Amino acid sequence: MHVVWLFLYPIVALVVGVLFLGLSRKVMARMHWRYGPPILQPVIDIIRLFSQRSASHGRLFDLGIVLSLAGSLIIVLFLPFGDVAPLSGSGGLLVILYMMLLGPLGIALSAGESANPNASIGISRKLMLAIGYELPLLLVLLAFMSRYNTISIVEVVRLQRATGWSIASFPLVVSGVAYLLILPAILAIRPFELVQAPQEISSGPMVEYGGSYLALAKVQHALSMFIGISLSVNLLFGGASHPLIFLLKMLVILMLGLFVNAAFPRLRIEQAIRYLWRWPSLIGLVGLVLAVVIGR
Amino acid sequence: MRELELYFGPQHLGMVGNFSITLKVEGDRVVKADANPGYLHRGFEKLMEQRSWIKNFPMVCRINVVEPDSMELAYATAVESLAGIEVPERAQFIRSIYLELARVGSHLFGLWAYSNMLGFDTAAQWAMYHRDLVLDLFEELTGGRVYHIYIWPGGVRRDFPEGFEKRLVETLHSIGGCVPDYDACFFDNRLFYDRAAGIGKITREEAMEMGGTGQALRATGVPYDVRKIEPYAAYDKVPWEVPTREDGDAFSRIWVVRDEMIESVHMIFKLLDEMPKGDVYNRIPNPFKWRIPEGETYVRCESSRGELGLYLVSDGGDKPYRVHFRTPSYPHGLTILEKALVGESISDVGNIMISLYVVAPEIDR
Amino acid sequence: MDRALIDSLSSTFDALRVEVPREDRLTVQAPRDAVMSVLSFLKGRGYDHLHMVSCVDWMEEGQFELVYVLSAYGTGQDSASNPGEEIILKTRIPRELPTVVSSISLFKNAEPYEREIHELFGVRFEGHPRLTPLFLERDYEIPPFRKDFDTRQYVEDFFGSIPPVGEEDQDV
Amino acid sequence: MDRNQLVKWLKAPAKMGHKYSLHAVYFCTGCGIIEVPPSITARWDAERFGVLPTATPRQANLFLITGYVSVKTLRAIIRTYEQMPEPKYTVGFGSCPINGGMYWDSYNTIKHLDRYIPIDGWIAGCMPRPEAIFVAVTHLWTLIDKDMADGYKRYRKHYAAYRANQEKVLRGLDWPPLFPVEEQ
Amino acid sequence: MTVELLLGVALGGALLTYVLGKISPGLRNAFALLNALALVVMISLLYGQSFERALPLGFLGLELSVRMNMLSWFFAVTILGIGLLSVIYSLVYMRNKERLDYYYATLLFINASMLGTVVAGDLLSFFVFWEMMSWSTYLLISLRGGSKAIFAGIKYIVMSLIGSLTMLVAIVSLYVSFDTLSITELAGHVQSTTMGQALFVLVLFSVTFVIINALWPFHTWLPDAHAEAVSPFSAILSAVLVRKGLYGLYLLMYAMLGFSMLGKLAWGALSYSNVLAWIGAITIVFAAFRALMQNDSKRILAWSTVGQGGYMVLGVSVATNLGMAGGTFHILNHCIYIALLFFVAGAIEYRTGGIRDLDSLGGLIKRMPVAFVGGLVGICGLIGVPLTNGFVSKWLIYKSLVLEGRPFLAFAAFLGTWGTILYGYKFIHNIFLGQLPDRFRDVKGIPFTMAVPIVILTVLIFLFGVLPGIPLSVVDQVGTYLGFESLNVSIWGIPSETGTLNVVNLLAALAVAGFIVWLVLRAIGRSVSVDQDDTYAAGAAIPSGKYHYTVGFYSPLYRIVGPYVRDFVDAFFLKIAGWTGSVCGVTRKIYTGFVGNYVMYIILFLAALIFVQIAWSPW
Repeated sequence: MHVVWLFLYPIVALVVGVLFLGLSRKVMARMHWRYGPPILQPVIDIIRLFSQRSASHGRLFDLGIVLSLAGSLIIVLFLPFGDVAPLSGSGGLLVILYMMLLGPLGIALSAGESANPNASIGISRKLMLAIGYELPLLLVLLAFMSRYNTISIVEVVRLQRATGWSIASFPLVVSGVAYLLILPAILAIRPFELVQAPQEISSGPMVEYGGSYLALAKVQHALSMFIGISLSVNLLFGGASHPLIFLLKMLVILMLGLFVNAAFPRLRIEQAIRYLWRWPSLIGLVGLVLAVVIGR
Repeated sequence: MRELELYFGPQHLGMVGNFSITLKVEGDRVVKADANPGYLHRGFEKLMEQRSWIKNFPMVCRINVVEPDSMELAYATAVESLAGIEVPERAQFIRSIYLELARVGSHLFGLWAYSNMLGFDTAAQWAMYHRDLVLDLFEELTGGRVYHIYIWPGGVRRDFPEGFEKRLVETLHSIGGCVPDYDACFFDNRLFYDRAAGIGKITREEAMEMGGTGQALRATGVPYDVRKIEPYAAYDKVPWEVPTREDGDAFSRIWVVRDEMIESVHMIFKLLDEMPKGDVYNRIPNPFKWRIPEGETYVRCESSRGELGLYLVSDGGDKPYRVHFRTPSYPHGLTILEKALVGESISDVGNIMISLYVVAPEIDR
Repeated sequence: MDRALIDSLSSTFDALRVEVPREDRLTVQAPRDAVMSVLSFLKGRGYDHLHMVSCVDWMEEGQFELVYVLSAYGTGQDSASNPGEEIILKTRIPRELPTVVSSISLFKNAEPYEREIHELFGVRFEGHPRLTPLFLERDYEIPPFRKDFDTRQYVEDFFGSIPPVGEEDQDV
Repeated sequence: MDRNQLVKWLKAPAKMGHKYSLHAVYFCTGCGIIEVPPSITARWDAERFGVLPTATPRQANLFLITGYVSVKTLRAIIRTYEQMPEPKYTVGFGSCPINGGMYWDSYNTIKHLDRYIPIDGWIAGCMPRPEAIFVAVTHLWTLIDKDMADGYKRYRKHYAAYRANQEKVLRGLDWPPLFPVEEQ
Repeated sequence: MTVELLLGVALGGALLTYVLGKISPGLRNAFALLNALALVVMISLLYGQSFERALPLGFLGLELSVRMNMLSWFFAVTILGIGLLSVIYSLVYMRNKERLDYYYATLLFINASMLGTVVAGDLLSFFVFWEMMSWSTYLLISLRGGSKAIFAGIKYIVMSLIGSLTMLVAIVSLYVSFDTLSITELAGHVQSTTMGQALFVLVLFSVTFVIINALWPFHTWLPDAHAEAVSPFSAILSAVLVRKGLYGLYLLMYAMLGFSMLGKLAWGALSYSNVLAWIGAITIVFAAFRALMQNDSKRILAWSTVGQGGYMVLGVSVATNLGMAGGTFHILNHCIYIALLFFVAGAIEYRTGGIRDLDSLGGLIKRMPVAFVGGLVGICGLIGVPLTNGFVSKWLIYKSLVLEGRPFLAFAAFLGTWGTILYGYKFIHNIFLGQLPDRFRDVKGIPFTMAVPIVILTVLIFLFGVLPGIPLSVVDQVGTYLGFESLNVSIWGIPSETGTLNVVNLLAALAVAGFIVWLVLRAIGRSVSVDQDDTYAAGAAIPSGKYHYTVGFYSPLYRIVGPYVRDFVDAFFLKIAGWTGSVCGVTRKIYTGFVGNYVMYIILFLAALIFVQIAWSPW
């Protein structure tokens, strides 16, 4: 069973991520008073993209995108999905945190190779945004790690079975709020959709991606959405014992994110960093102090 | 130190219209901006010299696709003033209503462009939907969605159809009923303020020095509006206000646009109440043999983007001798924009451009 | 139109022809050398809004006529100028050697207008910082807005000479 | 999805993918662009048909040339078209790219766009309504089905002639040929 | 094989190199290479040995001794390994430069003296070698000449002298109390000393070691020195010389004072290791953001050296076997990747005609692929991307910090890592990616002898990243030597209850996923190669040579953090230096250098003495 899940789980994540992408397009369309595309539209797009003859800017252009997608695919293996967590024995939260770096790094290398300043600006925004939300995120994760005294995410989920959802337990609720405040930045939705910002820098890192590269980048985007949401379900909402319940929780968070996405314009990168380093970080700090003090 | 040159447009999702800005960039700051127009240059004024007076009506509206109606008005007034044609009063009222409707449509288009630029899809989609309702009215009135060719020397082409006034009022009410929604979602949105306040700031002196009109000037506190200072059509028949704001940044400009839209809608209601009965056009001589006496004129009117002027010269022939449009986007897009962009962030290039409401076709002509 | 303005205009400058075609309009015909001083005089009198700079090609007379349209913003405290009035300042320059002093130092927005006139009529503006092409991609032998440029002939000659491509497999 | 569709999907997924995911490169070449925002927004919603504007030519497979093409724009159009990945489809929107339209005697607009880049279909009218875009899209679907939307193949086949025309109008292009130009 | 022989070969080799250089440059190069190689072979033969031996020569009645144990061996191996690579690298890099005899001799001499510090068995020889190291380093920093290099050298030597003096005071104090300088003997005696003296000695020694380890607030010499030195020497400086400070801390904290004494020296939260840890944390964050602001390739690396020192100190000061292993392993890792990065930066400098300004480069991946791979892997190691060696050591440090209940320190460490990602990517992007400027179109690849060290180090980073068990077993022996519990290490990582690490699983998963994705890309996707000029520019042809985003790569971030990360300490020190300078100026007015004046001063002084004696007769 273990081995089967090892191969099945990334595929499930991929399918769910792509479906979420389609679903979010549909839901956004309804909020715009539109009919919206079919839910399977991303699949059609990906099929179309794979059949196009794309332009390649060199070997690193190819390898970067492969690294990015592969990196995202294997983080999934470290994240509990219901009771399934095939590789969680090989590393915990710290590894996940570091592996989440491979996706952007791959895209960054690949886009950098395309010799387009729009892509470079997009990457620099991505990295700045990352350091923007990493600061509160680290405070939040450290609060969790200190509270549960483990760096294994499976343990975190298991302990929540006993104590209830983290978001509903006292010292961690503060960190939970901070986490929810930065979740849009992690998912790169508006008001933090400034990495691609098509109206400003022509879709940023994606600017030279066409055909199969864009398809892989889209899949990677879907996966990173899956990872972001799944991480928050595991950390805040107690994970789930059954994959279906887990999916349901993810869906709820996705919907919340879409409402935020529909209601805000995009920020400038400076404002985004200022915001992230102000309230979420402060709340995260309070949460960490509380977790350390009460945890003792 | 390597210089970085970025092209904003013509093929760019943030560029509304076929226009290009060459940006010299350091970090994410614009050091120097060069407007690069001409992608839409068709030599309009030359072409109009080749066509007879009446054939130029379909031509003239195509100068600006976003709001063709003020172009029609400017040309019609110029021709009327050269040929000495009077316009019946009902036609004046209809022209005003028609122009204000066009202004609402044009501002809604601008609102779409602006909110789309900021990544604000929801408000953008609403604005475009409401503009379409306005276009439906135009279609009913004139038969065309975009190009109407409705204003005619000596009046307008046809009277309001049966029940049009009622539908006009209903549509405007349904759009006006959404103003609180727009406010809640967009205009009062804190992030809109964050993105737009202090961006692309031009002072009153700079705006006047560089020939700014329209919202670009009104956002700096000058109530300069051709409709007030040299009233044409029926604008002196009803009371109305010129909305202004003081700061001269993108935020003020967009708020001026919003207030103007509301003011226009109110003005339409007032005009409808006051509208007299009667003819809507005076007969003109046989248009195919129409010669206009020698002379020159300069007329101006207030388009949705600012002051529109037309310098028209006739040598007594059946064609204009020289036509030259003073389009509002011309100083906005070529002089003020270059100034306003310097020192701003790359993120705000489109923001500033659309808040100045630069419409490329009327620059290039 | 303000009578005092007309009087002071004709008293300050000699060779001006001032007409009042309409109640709210003033047409001033000035010699080429006086343009800048008249413009600066008018700007000092509150006419601080340059609407446009235009050019008319009077081919038969062998002259270009440059047209400056001015009005007032009406914000200055001391100016008695009414923003509803326009002043049209005209000057004639020979068609052979069309040069005139640039008015950018007085009105910044004259820059693109003069650039455009330079491109479309071939008028040179002295002291203009960038008389680079504004609109056109190709260069034409005769600047296209001159009356002797026949655009229909040009279109027939030039665009007519470009052959269609791949006609033979269009009807597949 | 009915059975026929399913069979088609299984037989030729690439073709079907292209049909239902026509991403148009966003380029306001002329005044026709005024009808593109309505057709991609709430009233008409082109996304139902899978039509979306994209930021860069690399991501697109449909080039909607909206309205008259001036000489300066032609350069940008050729550059954009050449950067689109194959297969790619072009649709001329409005009368002007077909034969010059009302600018037939303008010295600065291109009269027959298909002499510079291959066009797969035209939408006539000035201004065509948004519905016309959908008619064009559905028509393009049938063309794709019948393998008749072969503009990109024609471009490859007659590249030398296209390039010659382009260079004649633009007085030389500042990028190297897309395909090796052979002697004909 | 004995340590004496090792030291003799090292020192003698340095001298002989100088002499041979006078005969023939080729001979000199060959000998320098052989010497470095021989030293590496000799030290690898010494693996696992542990002894201490008195040297036959004494000094003022003190007994000098050398010793060898796991700690010394660990440091000696890094010194000699990097020394060898650096010599190989220098063969081409330094060709056609002046004063090469001097350069090679000093380089080998520095290596020898560093070796001396780690094998010294008593504090006197430790001090002597330390001084030799400081002075010869000063000579090499200023090798290039020019005001910048001289300034950097003086900055270094002044700070280094302050460190030496405090150390000398501490050594004298120890000798006065215990009448011995042998480290092993001292370790026994110190346990019985008073708290006051222990603290005194601890603080004085720490100042020395913190200065040489370039921890905040004594980091200011490092960025200048590293940037101005020639690249092969920058590598030595950054990879091993700086870490002598950590060797000293190991010696001081664990070999001499020991846990019990350190434990006694704590007052509540204000314990020695806590203070040290916080200094480390501040160093990490501060250096990360400082590095972010730099635009000089070597200066970025120099600041990263400062920051990485903070990680090691964090690991060491946690004082659990996990943290200790992390810190020690990080020393090794850092020495590998920072040497690699300096070699890469040097290669770029070599091929582009001395350009280190990150704003002017770009697109070099097409011309120097080997340098790119080296640079990328080095940066990945620096960041700690999984499957590189840096990841494992950082993981150990983080984990120990989290589990020891020090989340704020862990936070600083994490934040520093994210800063590292930003400047690391900037380094890669601005040099290698983007548009290749026209003037670099004809740049050639790296010469063979410069490529060899780069390739070796690249392979090592991967090897230690995938099979961390190999170096960790050595690191663990260092830990056990210092008295820590043995770590549970397997070849692929660290199994434990509170969170395991299994790098091989990670590698396998990544490899399989990558292979599948690559297959998909190859099998389904079709692509055509295009030139770098064929890229999106909004419908226009790209502006040649002006289409690379380099200047102000993170300018929004600079604007936010810029005002807060100014180097106040450096400014403060420079101000002090300025004051000192003016004071010296006054002195110089008195000491004019004329003999007559001095004679007059002496006569005046004697006259004053005589007058005092006559008047009050105090003595």
